[in-house]
Amino acid sequence: MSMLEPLLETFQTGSGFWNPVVWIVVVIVVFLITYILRGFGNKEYKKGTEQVKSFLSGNPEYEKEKMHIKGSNVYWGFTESLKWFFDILHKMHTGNVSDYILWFVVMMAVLFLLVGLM
Amino acid sequence: MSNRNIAAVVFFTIVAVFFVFSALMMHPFGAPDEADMDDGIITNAQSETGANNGVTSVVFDYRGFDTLGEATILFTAVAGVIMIFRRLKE
Amino acid sequence: MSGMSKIVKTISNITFPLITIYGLYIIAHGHLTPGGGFQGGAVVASGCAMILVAYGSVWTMGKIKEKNLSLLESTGAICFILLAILGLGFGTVFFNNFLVGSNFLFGIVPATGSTLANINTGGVIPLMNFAVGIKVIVGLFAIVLVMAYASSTKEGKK
Amino acid sequence: MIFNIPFIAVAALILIGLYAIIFRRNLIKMVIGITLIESGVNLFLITLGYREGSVAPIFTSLPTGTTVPEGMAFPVPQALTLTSIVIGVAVLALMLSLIIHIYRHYGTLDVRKIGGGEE
Amino acid sequence: MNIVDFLLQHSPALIVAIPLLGAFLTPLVSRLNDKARNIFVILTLGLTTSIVFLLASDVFAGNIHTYAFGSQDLALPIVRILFEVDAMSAFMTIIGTILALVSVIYSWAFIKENTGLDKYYTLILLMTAGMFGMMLTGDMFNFFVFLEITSIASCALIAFWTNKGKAVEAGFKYIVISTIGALFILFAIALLYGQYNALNIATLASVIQFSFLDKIALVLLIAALAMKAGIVPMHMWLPDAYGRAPAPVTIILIGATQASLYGVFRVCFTLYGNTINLTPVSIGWILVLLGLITMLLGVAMALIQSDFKRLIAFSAVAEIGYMFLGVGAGLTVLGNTEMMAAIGSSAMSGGVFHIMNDALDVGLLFLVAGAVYYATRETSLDKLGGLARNMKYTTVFFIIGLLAVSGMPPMNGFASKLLIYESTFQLNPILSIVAILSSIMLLAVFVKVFHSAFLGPALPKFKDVKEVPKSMLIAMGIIASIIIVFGLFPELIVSNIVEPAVNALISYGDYIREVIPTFTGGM
Repeated sequence: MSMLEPLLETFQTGSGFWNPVVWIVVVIVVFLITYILRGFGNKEYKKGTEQVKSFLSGNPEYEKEKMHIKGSNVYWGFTESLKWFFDILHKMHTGNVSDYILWFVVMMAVLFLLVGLM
Repeated sequence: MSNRNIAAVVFFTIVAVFFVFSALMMHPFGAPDEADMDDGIITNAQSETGANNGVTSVVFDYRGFDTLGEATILFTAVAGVIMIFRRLKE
Repeated sequence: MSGMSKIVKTISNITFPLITIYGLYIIAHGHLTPGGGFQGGAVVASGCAMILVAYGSVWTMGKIKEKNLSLLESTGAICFILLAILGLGFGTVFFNNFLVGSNFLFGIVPATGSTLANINTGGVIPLMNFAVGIKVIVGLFAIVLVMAYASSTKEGKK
Repeated sequence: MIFNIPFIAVAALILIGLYAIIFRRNLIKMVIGITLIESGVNLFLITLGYREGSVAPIFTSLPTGTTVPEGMAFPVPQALTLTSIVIGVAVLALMLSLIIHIYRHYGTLDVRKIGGGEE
Repeated sequence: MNIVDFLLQHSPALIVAIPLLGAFLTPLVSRLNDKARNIFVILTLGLTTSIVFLLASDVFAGNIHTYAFGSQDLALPIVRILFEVDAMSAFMTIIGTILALVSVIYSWAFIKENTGLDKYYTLILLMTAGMFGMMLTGDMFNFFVFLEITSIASCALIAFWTNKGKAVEAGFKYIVISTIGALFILFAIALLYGQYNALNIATLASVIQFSFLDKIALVLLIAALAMKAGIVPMHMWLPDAYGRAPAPVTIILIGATQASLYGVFRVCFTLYGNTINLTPVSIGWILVLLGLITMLLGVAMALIQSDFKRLIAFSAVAEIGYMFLGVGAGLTVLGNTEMMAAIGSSAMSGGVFHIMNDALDVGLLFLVAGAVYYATRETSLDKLGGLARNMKYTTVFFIIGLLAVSGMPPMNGFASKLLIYESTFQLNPILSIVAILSSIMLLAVFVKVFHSAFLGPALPKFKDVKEVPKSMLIAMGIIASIIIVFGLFPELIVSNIVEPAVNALISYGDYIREVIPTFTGGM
């Protein structure tokens, strides 16, 4: 046990603490409680009936390719609402080497003005 | 003249001003302020390394590890060029 | 790139040995006169590049494969780093000039101040000069050869 | 300050190189700009090593009346310059071979035409 | 003398010399056959790793190693090249060696059906040696030389797949960026040399005056090294390079980037440690602001990427912001003892701990992306889908990396980010708010990847996708196990490895006094 002592120490972060082992124990306990509660319910699900089929509000089911949401469609609303911001970012990222060097020069100039003049 | 070039000219000018100022603030040409390291090298080069050429004694003895790195850089460049022009599997 | 006219080939045949001897002289006297492994190696490599330009890269590639060149170059590099490690073995630390003082090989310590040139000085420095010389000759020539051959052949062009 | 003409030349070389990199569109010209910056830095190193009326730090039959060490130029900056020259050669070889490949793939050397479509 | 003491005494040089010798020997060894070459490379790096851990175990015990090349005496003025290893260097070296070893193990199967493999492994070893040299050296010009070695080897490796135009172009961008950065670093070194006639970091730090030229040199060093470290707005080379390079190369590139980051910290804390806070505009606050911008823009760009590896690369940019935030917050209070004890030390231990966590997490994600590419020859998230059915182990590793990189408990990312949040909150609440926000967005980004690449219906075109070969699974498993161990026992790691590194950065006086015994100052 003395060898395990340092492993179980609580991680003091200066103004708070964090102990992963205790955290994992708590998570397991909560999971068990939920599982027990889940056991109280009675089972309604039957195989081989209409319940199994997916119900798209009466529409026919598409094939696999169409059903899968593509990567660039995820968060569509978020990117659409912040379009102005992302347009600026797109304008920033020209895949042009001399623009990269220009950003470096801009950085140097700003730092010169901030540090050199003082 | 596009926006990009106008901004580029502005910031480039700032950098240029600072570079020229730092060139003016350097010690006068030919009169360095500090010389202790190089004087020590020049004084001890012959007795320590046995080479009459001070530069070679610095290159291969005092800063020999830099020379190893430099040879390594040449090796790296050769390896990189040969690898870039290798015959790809069809 | 194909070979050049016969005049160029003849002239480069005549001048190539002279350039090589001059470069080897610079390498060998690196610890006494201005110069050293890199400078002399660059001179010899420029002579090899002249041969390459005169005879064309395809002909040269037929004579020398770049695989052998890279092997020779890694041999030079291994010699250099082994000299450094021998400093650890015979002396105290890496890059220790363990030959100075031992009057064995290049081991004579010259008198301080203005002295006459004595080739038998410098410790490991002349050996390192030779190793670096081989490395630079082969390395620069390999770079020039491979780039010339690649830009002369049509393979890969869109 | 008339004594600092070499340092001003260094600054001018570096700035010309930066200008070529930022405003030129041909890849070869950008590489030329990089080599200009590099030669500016090498010139700076060499000028740092100079002492008024000094000779090269080589003891083989010195000119008479040379004071050691005050009468000799710094050896270290020359060694550093040698290193940085060799480094420049290596970088130049690699950049040019990459440019050959870029030309094979894109058929152009215009910096705006390659690397489009990087979001 | 016994062999361990001998190795320990010469370890700073051996750590660089062994990979170099291995790199020079690789063309000869690869004449035999491929298996012999792979085993030789792995053995070389394994030997290096053991020496690194030997050195680190001694350095973390509290003594600084110095190694002078050519002669043992440290007569002033320092004319020889000096290696100086304190806890921060040892910490970075551990990261580098883990990444290099894992990368070589991963390469065995990943890179097998390509030509030019002897040159590939040679360049890998050279890159590793350059990385170690950058981390261990105590000499400014030597740092520049190793920086160039690393850059040249990396750019040749980024352009490894020369049949793809994008890869060659990314390699060209990287070499241009790194060459210009290195040239301005050399210019700054020359400025310092011309003033003080010294190249040794400790010697320079003991005599530095913070004159106008020193400010110019400081700005040049910080700007160039920050560009090499991928700080917004100079980060644009990073997604190209990370995204186009082969996956094993990418995770060594992470190590090279963090070596430049280490250069920034070394310059700010050690070289200018005495005088950094004499400016009215605090350098620390500049670093903190750069870190905030880096976090926000990196994660925002990652959100809209549709290419797997570019997305991870942008999140790597965001991760670098955390390190700048943590260490910059420490730099703002450098020299102020009670503030440092209250805020700075924990913030810096968060930032320094996050260096290692970022290397592990992002490295694991890149390895997973490489595995997906190996199995499906596809990196676009619009075409991937339903891979969790065929690639179970890879999916598990991706989940571990996802939780770790987005700072979810109980992974290691959470511990370091918690340190950063709490300490920067006392400095200024906005800092920690932005940090938490970008961490949440990182989770969103990787949930998107998880959904679109691994979940979803089984696509017909990926019907016969197999699990990746063993060596790649082993490589991913090593990093994943390290992540879990670090996550479960953070106190152990922080108190044994991170705290010494942070103290080495804070108490720069010891670093200088190791070489200049008469130096007074520092904590």
